[in-house]
Amino acid sequence: MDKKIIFRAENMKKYFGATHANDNVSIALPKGHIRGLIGENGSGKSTLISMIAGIREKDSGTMYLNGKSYEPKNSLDAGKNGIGTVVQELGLVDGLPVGMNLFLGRTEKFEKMRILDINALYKKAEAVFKEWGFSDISVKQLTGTLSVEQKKVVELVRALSFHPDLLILDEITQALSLNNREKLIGIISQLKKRGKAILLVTHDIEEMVAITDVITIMRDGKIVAERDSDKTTPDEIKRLMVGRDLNGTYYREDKEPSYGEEIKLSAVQLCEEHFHNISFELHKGEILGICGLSDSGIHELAEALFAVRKIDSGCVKLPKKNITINTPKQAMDMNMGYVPKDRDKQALMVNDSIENNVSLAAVELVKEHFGFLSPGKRSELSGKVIERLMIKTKGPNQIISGLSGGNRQKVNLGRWIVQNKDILILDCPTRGVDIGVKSYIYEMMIDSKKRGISIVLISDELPEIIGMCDRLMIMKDGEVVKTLERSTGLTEEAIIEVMI
Amino acid sequence: MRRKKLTSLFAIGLSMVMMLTACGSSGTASGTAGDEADASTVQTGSGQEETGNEAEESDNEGSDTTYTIGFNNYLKGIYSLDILEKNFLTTCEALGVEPMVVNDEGKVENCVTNVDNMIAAGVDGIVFFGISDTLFPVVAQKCEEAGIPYAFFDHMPSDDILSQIQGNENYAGIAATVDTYTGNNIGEYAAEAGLKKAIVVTGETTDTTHSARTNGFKEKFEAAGGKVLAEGYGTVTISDAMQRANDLLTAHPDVDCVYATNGDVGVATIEALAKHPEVNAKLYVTDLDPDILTGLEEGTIAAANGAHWVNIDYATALLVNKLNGHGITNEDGTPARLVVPVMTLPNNYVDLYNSQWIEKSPYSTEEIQSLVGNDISIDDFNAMLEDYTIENRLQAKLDAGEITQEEFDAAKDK
Amino acid sequence: MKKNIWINLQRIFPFMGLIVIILIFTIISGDKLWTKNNLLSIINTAIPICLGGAGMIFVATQGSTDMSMGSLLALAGTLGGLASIRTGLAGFITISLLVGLLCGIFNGYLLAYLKVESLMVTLAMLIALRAIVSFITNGQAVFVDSRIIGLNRIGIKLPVFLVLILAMWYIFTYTKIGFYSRCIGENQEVGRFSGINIRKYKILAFTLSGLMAGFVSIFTVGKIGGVSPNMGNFFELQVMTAMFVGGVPVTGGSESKYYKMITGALMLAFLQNGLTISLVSAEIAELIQGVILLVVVFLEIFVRNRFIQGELAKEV
Amino acid sequence: MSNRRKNHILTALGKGQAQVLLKQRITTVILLVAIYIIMNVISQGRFITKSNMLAVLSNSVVNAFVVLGFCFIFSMGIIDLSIGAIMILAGNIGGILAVNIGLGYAGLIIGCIASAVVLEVLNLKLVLVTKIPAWIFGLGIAMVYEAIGSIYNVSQIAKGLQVVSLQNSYRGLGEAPANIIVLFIGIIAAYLIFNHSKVGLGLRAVGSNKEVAGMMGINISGSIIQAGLVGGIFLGVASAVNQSYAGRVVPTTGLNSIATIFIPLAAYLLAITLSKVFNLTIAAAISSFIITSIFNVLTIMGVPSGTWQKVIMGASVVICGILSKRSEKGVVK
Repeated sequence: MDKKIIFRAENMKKYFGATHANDNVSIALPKGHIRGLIGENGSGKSTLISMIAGIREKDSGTMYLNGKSYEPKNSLDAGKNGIGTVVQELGLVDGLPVGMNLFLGRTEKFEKMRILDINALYKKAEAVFKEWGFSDISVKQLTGTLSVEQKKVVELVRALSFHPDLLILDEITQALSLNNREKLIGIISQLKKRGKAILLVTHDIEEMVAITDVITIMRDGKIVAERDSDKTTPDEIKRLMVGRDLNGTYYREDKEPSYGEEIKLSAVQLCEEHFHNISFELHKGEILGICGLSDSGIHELAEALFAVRKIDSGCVKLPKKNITINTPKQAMDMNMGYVPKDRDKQALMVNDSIENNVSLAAVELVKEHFGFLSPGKRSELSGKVIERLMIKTKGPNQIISGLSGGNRQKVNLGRWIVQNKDILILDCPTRGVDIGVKSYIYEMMIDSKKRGISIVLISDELPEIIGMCDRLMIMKDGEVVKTLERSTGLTEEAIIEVMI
Repeated sequence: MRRKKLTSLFAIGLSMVMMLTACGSSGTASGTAGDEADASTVQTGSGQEETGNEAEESDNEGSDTTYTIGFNNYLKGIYSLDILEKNFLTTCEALGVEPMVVNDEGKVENCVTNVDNMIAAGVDGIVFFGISDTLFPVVAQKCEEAGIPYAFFDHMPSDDILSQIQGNENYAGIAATVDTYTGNNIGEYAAEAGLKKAIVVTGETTDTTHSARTNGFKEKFEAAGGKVLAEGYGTVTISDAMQRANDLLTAHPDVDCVYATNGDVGVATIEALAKHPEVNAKLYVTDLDPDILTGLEEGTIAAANGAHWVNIDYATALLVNKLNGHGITNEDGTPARLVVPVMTLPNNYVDLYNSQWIEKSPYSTEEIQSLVGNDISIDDFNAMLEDYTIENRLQAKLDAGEITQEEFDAAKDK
Repeated sequence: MKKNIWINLQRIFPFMGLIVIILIFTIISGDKLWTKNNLLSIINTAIPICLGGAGMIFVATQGSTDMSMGSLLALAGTLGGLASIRTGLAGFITISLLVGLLCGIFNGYLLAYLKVESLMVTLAMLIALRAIVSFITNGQAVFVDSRIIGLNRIGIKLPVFLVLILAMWYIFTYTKIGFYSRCIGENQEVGRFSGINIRKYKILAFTLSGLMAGFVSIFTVGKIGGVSPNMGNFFELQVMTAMFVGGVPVTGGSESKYYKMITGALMLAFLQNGLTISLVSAEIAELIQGVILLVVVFLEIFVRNRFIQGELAKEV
Repeated sequence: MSNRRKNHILTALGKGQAQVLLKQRITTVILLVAIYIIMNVISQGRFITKSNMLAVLSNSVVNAFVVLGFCFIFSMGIIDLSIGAIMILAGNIGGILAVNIGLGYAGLIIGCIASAVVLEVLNLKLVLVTKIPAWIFGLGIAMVYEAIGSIYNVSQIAKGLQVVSLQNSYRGLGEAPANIIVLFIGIIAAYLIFNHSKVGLGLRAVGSNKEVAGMMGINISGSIIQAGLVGGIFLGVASAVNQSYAGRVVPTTGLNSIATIFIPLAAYLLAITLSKVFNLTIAAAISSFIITSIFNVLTIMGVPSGTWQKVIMGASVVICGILSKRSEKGVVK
């Protein structure tokens, strides 16, 4: 490594209680280098990043930036030192306009005698957005009114506005539309040319292999390997991450559609702001995939199927029982289950116990006479979930926030699985979970299918859709543009072409 | 880090100081509590009501035993109620009894709870202020059950209620002002002055004192051919009352009479009137507190009345007599019912009133003591009540050497 | 061995404040605290707070605020009292409860359907309902039947109280209503995605709160011997103090436990009674009450953060 | 909807935001003016007169300052219920300095502001250090402050006196035009601090999202203390004006001081709903004026005070709440 090292961390250690989140981690990033950092959930990569970004304090270890000792006090300090970060933990202040968010904590240059020159601030902010090619966001707009993607863009621009020597991006690409993703990749290569370093985290292994120069793989708080991106394969990286061989693929092995004749659920002419005239039928034992870009209306459709979202016209029917689903409660009573997209904000009470979270989805199941929610049944049921999905926990009273992302998702999914629901609506069930859990979730899906359970799988991950579904519907701008049957001929390229 | 430590030290220090103040005062309180315990054991030792009287009489013989008398302040921070408390404390000192004061914090429920608490704390008797008529039978019953004597002060319930209580064994009597009379008094006074259109600035609708005064005023004023154009109810804080008076004066600029039903409201009304030069009205106020006296002196108030809250002196005396086994009764044999007259203060006596009523106590220790004894009857009380006029009280003060003849004469001639 | 101490300490920990207060007053007040009369007095103080708390905890656990309880109590009592003049005891109870119920539903409706913030709605109700009471009573007290006053006798009150408090405990701890309320307080969005009819349960919480205000009004009318326009003044603040001191979080959620509310109510009752019977002068009593409340809450938080959580974390 | 289209609309919204806001402002103002004119007609022209409007404005000054104080303190997510007690104490301390010590206006103003600031900052500091939830802390400390005031009151009563009264001196601050001038200075100061100062930025950032603001390098405790300091100054001014206006402020007990902030609290909540159209600080002044007007116009119209006036006020608050929620779908809390 004869190139000049921009950033170096040595022997980083971090404990959470008894958990060794980072154990003697050392990493060095030279100039003009794009580094990928990958590992399962709980492998310690987020911890490492947050220590570099100044969000968490390290327990021990040393960091050097441009040869000098580097001890960030907070994210702002990191930025001032030349490390810009877009991290999951960090966000934006919803109650402030975009421009103020951009310069929050470093407004000194707009101040005179503690009075802020707001106009100068906005002008500067606008210039910064323009500089990086994101001029379509108004700097005076209240941040709370932005979409998730727009917020990520603001975060990215804020990180870039520090003119960082090291840019850290933690799972940002998933939130971006294809258009902005391309822009981002452009920015990354531009920075590389200018001799900056980039540290990139994503679960999309293919993407990572394509973009980065070197990939560092972490497991159990340690760095287990470093591989040059052009000399490695996604399979090797997967193996290194999990620490064992994953037998080939974890998707379905059959290549033919297979499902029963009976129609379990039919959607008739569903219309809403985000989608129009959606009709389809879901058969017994079928996995129906719905894919599209994030803003194509797929997530809204999922909400509408479970009646969480009010539709303007059309209806969701259960033909056999001749019932129209109007409320989520009715859907639950009719043996439907729903795994929403945002696990921590929509699905789970993160500050509550596993038991309560499981019971929440199964209130009718644990209810006895006089509305008695039997504690015995509740703990039995949650015990079942823990056992069946092999959730790593102290017990049913464990608070969700103490679980890793993968285990949280297991709770989220497991509470429906153990109830033997007829219909499952799964919205991005594998988002943000590591490969181990991912393959486990696929196993559960295949198992459910075998037992005749019908599944609607909503996802923007194409390999997953191709690998799992009997039929798949591709949505674009709120409309179904194409429906395909499962076959060997399905390729990502073909689907992408329709999607965009 | 260091600053943080300093702040926490400061916080701890502060709470320590607070705790110390707290412990200090509770320490003294527990001291008196210990003293009281003796008295209460005597009391509880006497057991049943029948024997209770005998025990009390024997207490009386061994006159060194001090009684503890409970008193409820409905809401600390209201001047008139606080003055009642002050007079109670002076009377207790004069009569050699130990006071126990509770604060009902402006909650009706607490009036009852605190009677329970006082009984539990082992008081020998209770003088009770009933903010609501409904409280009288309830408190009477509680005291009867506990076997302790009780008297009422300041607020006079309806005759109906009183008759329910009068037969009770431990009931010592009542000394109160009738708020309706207070209002009547001003109403008549204003009507005599030839005033025709009035507004009333008053306190909360939920406070019977204020509504009774308002209604009393209205009754007499309208009977004499006047008209009450509006009544301004609301909180009694000066700023709120000022706003209220202001609005009322804007609405009715043609009034010639304004009645403010208590001291603070009166002060506020003076201010409001000053801001409405177009209104030409005479102001009448109930309650003789220092600010009102100033107003009288300056002529911004036409007249003010009040009883200077001496009713508590009488009520306490009634109770102590009862404790001594010598209940004061009316001529018909029922426990004493004393109506404390309202006096209207002409502005020439303001100075002397200030020095003799406000700064000192209206009654001397000897005078209060003269109300307690085995030979005292209702007539003695009534005689003293009849004597409760400005001139007679000042004469008494003169005789006692509290004021000089010159001062008295100067005031008379003003 | 050491582990057990910490676990046991954690178990009695929520009651530590109560124990401390009882100990302080047992020492200061001498033997007066533990006399029969005084205990009855404490029970009498605690009963309305517990009952009010039993209703309000549903609202609090959803993260809302109910400021209107005191005024609502007064209105329920007043209308009930007026009704009782013609219809007697049965009418009194029915009307009181009905008024509580309907006002609760109204509060809930404004909150759930018209999306007005709970603090705003109930603050407006606090002012408006009290004004209506003033209007109805015209500032005067209203007398009621002696049988109604008799309802306040401990022989009747205590069993009714126990039944109610147990029923509410059951509803709060073991039924969907309580469970969903905790969920709404924890994360309303999760609740919506889990099929909870948020509006329904918000209205239900305020309804229960109103209904309990109705029950409290029945005893309050009995306690003060009739209807006084002033009754229930600041009752809501007392109930809130009890709940929050007991450890119910202001933001609601799964940490809202029924026993915390009861503990808080008892703490308040012992504190107020203890200060009075210890013959502390009234203004000092308020000072001490404030300081003790703050110190107790602080110690609870401090000890929990500093010792118990630390020890438990190490144990894992 | 395509991404591009959505972005386009949002951009339009951003650029057109000023116009939309202006339109909303004009509508609101027209609506308010219309209501005032209707009220004036109903009250036969006695409502909108120069002297009456001046009186209403003058009467709303204290509430306006209290609400401005709330804007700084409550916006941090700290609902401090002891503010009523603080104001009573501050007023009395100011009064003592002005009259008993003989420092005059300087004593009154400095005494009020200094004590309000010290007590409020002390509150916030203790909340931060002890981590007691602000609600319960406010209740507890209100008892302490009330008791301190009450001890002073009792000592005065024992001497046959009442708590300090300004009598006829130093009353100018509470009267027009001085109080109205002070009000306008206050509103401008609040506006500048809230929108154009570092304190305001920190306050808004922390009030909206504590965690993120902290990670972005905003000193959270520092911001809270600074906001409390500014809020304390406004509360202090409110106490000074009130003391000068009323002459005497009597300490109360049993948490009755909390009742004194109910009306300003209603005005504050109203201001929050209006803040979608106006800047929060301006909205604070407007809503205090509206609430004062309600009582004024109802009195003029002969609506019984204490009963129906309060019912109507309660109803107006709720209706304003409903209207503001109808105009915007997003729920703030």
